[in-house]
Amino acid sequence: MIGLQHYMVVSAILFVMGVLGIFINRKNVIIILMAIELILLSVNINFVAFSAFLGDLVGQVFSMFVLTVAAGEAAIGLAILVIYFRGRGTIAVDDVNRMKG
Amino acid sequence: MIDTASLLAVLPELILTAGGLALLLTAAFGGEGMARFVNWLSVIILAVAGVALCCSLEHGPDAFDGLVRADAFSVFAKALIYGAAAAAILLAPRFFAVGHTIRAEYPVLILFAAVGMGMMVSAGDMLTLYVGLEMNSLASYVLASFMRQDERSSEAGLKYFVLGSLASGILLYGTALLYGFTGSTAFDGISLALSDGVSKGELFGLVFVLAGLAFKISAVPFHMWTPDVYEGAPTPVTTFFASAPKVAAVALTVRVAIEALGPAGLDWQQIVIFVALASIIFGAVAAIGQTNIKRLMAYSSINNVGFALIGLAAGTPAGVAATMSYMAIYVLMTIGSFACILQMRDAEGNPVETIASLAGLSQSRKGLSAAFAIFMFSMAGIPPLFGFWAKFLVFDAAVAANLAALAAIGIAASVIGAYYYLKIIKTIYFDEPAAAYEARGGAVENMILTACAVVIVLGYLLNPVLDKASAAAAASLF
Amino acid sequence: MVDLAQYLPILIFLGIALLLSSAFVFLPMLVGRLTGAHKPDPAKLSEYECGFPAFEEPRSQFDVRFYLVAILFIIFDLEAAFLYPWAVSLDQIGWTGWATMMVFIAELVLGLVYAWKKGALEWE
Amino acid sequence: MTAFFQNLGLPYDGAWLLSTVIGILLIALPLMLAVAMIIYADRKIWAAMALRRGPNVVGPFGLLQSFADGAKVFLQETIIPSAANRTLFIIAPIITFTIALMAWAVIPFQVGVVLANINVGLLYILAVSSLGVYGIVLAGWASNSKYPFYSAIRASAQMISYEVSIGFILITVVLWAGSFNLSTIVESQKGYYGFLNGHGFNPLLFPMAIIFLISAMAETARAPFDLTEAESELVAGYQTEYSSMSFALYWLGEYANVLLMCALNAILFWGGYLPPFDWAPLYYVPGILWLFAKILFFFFVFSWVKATVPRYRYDQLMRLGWKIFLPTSLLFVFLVSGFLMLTRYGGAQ
Amino acid sequence: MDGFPILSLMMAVPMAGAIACLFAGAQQARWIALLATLADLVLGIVLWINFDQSASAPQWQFQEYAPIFGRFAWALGIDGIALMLIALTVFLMPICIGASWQAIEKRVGEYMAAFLFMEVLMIGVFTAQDLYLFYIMFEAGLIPMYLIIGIWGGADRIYASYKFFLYTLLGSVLMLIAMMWMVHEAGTTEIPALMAYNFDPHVEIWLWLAFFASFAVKMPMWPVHTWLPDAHVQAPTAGSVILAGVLLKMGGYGFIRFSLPMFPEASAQLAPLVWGLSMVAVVYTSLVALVQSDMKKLIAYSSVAHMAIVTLGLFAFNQAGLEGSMMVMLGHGLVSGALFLCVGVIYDRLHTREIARYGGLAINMPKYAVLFLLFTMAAVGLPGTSNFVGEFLSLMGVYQVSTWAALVGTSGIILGAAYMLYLYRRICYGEQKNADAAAMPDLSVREVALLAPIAAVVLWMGVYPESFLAPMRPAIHALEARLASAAPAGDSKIEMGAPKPVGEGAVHEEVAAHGEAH
Repeated sequence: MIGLQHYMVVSAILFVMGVLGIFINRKNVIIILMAIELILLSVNINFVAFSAFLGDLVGQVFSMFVLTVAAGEAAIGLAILVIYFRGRGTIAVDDVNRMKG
Repeated sequence: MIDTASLLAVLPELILTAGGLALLLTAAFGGEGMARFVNWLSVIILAVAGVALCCSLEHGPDAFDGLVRADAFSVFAKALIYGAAAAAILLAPRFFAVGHTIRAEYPVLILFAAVGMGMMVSAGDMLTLYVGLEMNSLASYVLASFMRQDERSSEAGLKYFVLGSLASGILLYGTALLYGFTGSTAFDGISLALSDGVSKGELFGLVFVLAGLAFKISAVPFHMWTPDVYEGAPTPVTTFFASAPKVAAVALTVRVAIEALGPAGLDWQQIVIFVALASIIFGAVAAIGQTNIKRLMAYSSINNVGFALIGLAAGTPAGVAATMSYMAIYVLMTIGSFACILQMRDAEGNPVETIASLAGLSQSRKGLSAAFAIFMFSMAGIPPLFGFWAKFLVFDAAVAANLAALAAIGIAASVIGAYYYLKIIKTIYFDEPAAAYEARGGAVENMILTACAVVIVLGYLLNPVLDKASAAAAASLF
Repeated sequence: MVDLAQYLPILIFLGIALLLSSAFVFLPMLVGRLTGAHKPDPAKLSEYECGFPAFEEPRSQFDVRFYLVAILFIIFDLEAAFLYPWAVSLDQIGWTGWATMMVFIAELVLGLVYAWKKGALEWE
Repeated sequence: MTAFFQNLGLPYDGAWLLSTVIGILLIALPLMLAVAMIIYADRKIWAAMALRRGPNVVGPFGLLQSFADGAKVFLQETIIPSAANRTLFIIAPIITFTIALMAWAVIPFQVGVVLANINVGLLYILAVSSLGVYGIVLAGWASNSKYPFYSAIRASAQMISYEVSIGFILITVVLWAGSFNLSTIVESQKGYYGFLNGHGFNPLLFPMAIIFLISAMAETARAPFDLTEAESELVAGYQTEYSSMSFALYWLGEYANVLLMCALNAILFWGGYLPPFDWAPLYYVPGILWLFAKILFFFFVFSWVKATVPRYRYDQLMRLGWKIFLPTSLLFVFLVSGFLMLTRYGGAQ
Repeated sequence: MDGFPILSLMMAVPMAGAIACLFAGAQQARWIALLATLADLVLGIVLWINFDQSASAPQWQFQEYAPIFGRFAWALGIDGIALMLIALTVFLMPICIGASWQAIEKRVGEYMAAFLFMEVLMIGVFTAQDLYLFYIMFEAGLIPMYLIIGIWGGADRIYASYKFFLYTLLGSVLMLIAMMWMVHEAGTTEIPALMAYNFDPHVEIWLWLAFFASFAVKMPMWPVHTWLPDAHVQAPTAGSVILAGVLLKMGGYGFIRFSLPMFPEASAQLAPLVWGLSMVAVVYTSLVALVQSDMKKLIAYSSVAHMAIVTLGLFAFNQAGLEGSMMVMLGHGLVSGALFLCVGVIYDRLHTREIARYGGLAINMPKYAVLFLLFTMAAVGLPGTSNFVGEFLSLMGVYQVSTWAALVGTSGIILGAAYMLYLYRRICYGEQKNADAAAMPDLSVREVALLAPIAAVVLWMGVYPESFLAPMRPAIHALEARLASAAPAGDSKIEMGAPKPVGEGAVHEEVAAHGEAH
């Protein structure tokens, strides 16, 4: 039977993948956006799993809010990415370096 | 349940939201011509919301079944936030006028961010915390990239967005773990569950939550976004970032640490101490080599957050009061400093940002230089300026909580910080004039700057009031 | 707790559908090779164009308005996500619940009005 | 059916599995057959409206035309353009077709006859049909060719634009039915004014039914909203680079989706497997026939519109979706919920 | 004088002058500054006259108290020690203003404002009765001094200003932590109360070290003295005067007011450390002074040596040592200030401080040579001058405790004589090898007016030191009584010639004990 641990492990793996996706990825900012979504997804898995195992609805409500905010975040992220692209003509991660110090 | 008392308790947020939406429509229908009008209206709305804080306090402390707290603590923080937000709005038009990028959305976004910050500081539940945090963050991401044509601005927005989202993710992950192991997202519930020992899972959750919060307050080692964002964002936005959200995030951290994680105090105290010292030392050392003043202010803010956290590390009511007082004084200094920075313009009136361009400012702009010097000395914590008192309070709290060693290290590190503030004063006063400077500053900027400078110089007379207010704020957490 | 067994047929369906569609894709390939219909040449394998090689990178920049649509979609689709649970529990949450959701919708309508006024919905 | 196999001596699990698989095949295979037939019907209707004959060579009245076409593409060479992103290029049609099939898992054909009677059936359909965009975008992207790419972008923008208003329309229905379960929704349509079966007869929901019908056309990129393959501009849309059965899968998927939309129209607004009139004798006719009849009727409407209405411009399409349908459906969410609060739930307070 | 806030007034007058100077033109600013400092000098004289020197007088006089700052109060009050240092301050200030009259040409208003602000803070330091108020005044002095060195200083002013600022700041922040601890422990911020409080001996050591860090830098003691030569060399003349004359005394004042009475045990335990450092300083800095080619640097090193004598005397824990140290501080304040003025006089003429560039000035500047000689002699400690009294008393105090230390201290004085006389010889005597130097005019009236009063006071102090010792005596007695329990035994085995206790000694002690209870 699939227990709470399994969900937690999956969630942890996704979370780590997301974080690594942000830091290791040197190619494309879009991938970073996806990595962020991955992190939020892992959080949602946790919330829903805990919610189910605790028999408490709060976790699911929370995950609804997370979903919504994630969408808003994605929208704004995309918008910023678009204006960035229009200015610089590239979305390679290595090129995001106008400022140093 | 939704009842009238709850609604009255969040009256400031309601006013800000309604006002923000109304102004958004005004901006949409009125076009660019309305920008200045909207600017002033939004300041008025902030003022009205500020007045409504009294009403909020009356109907607190709990609203919406504990999801929202309208206690003295939140009122204190909100007063600061609204003030800082108003200043950031007032300082903007003259800056944006240069590039003809003045738009009515700017004050509206700040209003929405203020709503988010209000929710943050009066959160009584991880859910409200998260929603408030994101509301503030989303508005902030847009603000950072507000000058669309400017490459640095959009890059700042992008960086802020990516790392801010990562921070939210980490915070959320911690929240989820805390929820799983304590069975609650309410601060009370978490606190209750933690009071009979801290399990490993809870500890993990706690660490993640604190890491996420550290991101938001830009404390070392989660500070890396700050310099780039501060440098790239338009200067009025940087003013805003350095003041209001800082207060909100610090207040939020304090509330979470005390209200939700209070029973695990011994566990987080070490983390907070480490983060505080690291921030102080790193912020000071990294600031030394900077040539861009906004970047310097970024490191300065990292440094200052470290000091503010020392109050939290004490974990006592006095410590919390000190942290809040620190933030109040810090906001004054920051806004004053940025009011000065916003006046840094070459002879053609274009904004300049290098520290070198300040050279010999004292010979052409006496008043501005004096104000600049006052803020810098104050930031460095040199008495008799008010900035000293801020540091004094947090270290005093630390000493009272038997953290004298921490206080000693922290205060010794503050001397490193003094070095780069001195560098600015040196450039202004000791160096020979380099380039011509714009002859006069804006009236609004001068007004804000003068007001801040007067308070910084005469601040000690406010001590009784400040002490009382921050003590009341702190008392409401314990 | 929802009985996940209800969803088992869907899982099986997914398997069968995948099998079926994969078969549809891969079988003709096999058949093509067997019958000798499989005779690729460079011209055949080049991308479709009007008789001459493409001038530009096919995945070149496209109109930013598509992004706008995407962003608006995300927002409104999520609004709907909140409406679903609300719609089925309207009998329990009373006027307060109804009014709350109406305020929420009103705020989003304001957003729509703003986007409309700002020209985000204009295609020309 | 499980019981039947159990009687044959199978253990419960095995019996259940077998019956489920058979159920699935009973949906999937006739569906494919139906798709083949309605492609033929589509062409026939279209031809009739244009006073042409349509397919009439293969088989009696050209009935086997679709099968002949199928056989042809099956034997064709599969071309994968050298510039294409190979894996994605192959996966894209698989996704499209799989998804087109899967939505049918929750459609109730008759009282109690549904493969998976889940309580969020409508949400399931919404979710699965949203995934349809992937197949198209991947096709456009993987082709690495100009026309498919533009078409895919256009198609996805179009689909998501109409999905928004569809979402709100569904909410009005859900509000009225108080459930996401499609069977419950169907049952809730009984007895309007004592003798009519169908939300469409409700004055508050009738406009929604119309908008849903139009949105369904846009969602499936049927004429007059077939801008994704506007031949004069985009050749054959996102399928330009496809050939052989991969190409056919898009066609199959598209028509399966059209049928699904027709079925949804019938189920959500016009009583599904219920007879149109709440009159006892009509219930002797099996529900599945009522449903099929309704589906066929709506398919006829689809073909009719395709044959008679000129194609929209892209800006008109977007304007219709965002500026007319979205506000209208939002307004109706307000009206319907308000009306229900006043009449049905208001007293509960 | 009862109830009249003369101390606040003494701070308000220069404060008002400072603000006025900021907005005034150059010439106006000079006059405003001069008038303000003279007014303060008059107030200082009034203060001294009204100071109750009788045996039965309370230790703390002119007390003012206004709890307007929340955690701490505007609490002022003076004893004899503070009175003397205030007198020194108000006396030197008009002279500083006069010395800058022509030397400063750019940003005169700001310069004068900085000096007047400085005066406010110096008076504040010596009058503060509240621990935190003291700290604020003590630290705030950094700001005007930093600006004075940095804006109006010499070529290498920026480095010097940084060094001055950061050294002193680092020293004093640790003291702040100690102060916080003390306040939490004792529950009061009032200095008189804290002076009577007995801290836990284990903690006392740490507190003492924290205070030591601050005062040792300020003093400055070897090896943290290195900021001083730089600061002196780069500062404008008046800046050097005020630095040597008053600011350095803050360190000594700190030892007397805080380290010794608040932590007597720790002071006794760590006295060997102080002594060791002081003995090294006396010899080492004197030797360094001997080889300087820069006049200001030479005098700066001599200051370090003199301050080492002060610390030696302070940590002798007896009346002679304490009184001597105070006298050295006062004397050195006057003399080193005067010496810097003398350097300033010729620097204004030739714009160099290279000793080698001068010579034979006695020929063309006889008045200058006379005054310079007087101050040189005073610096050497010739009997009849101020420094003799102080050095003699403090070495006597030291001798009671350690003959070896006295020996080293005395050798320092001999070395002092060497480098001062060597300096004087090189500048005033010998042949006039440099035409520019030979062409320099003698002292102007203004310069005479600056130097003459100092000369008068130096002589007065040397001839009749009792007028300076008398006001301080009750405070010194009280301090000695406080230290009595911790005082070291001493190795000098004095049988005869021990300083005869002043007639009313016993009464003094009683009064002092009584005074402490305040």
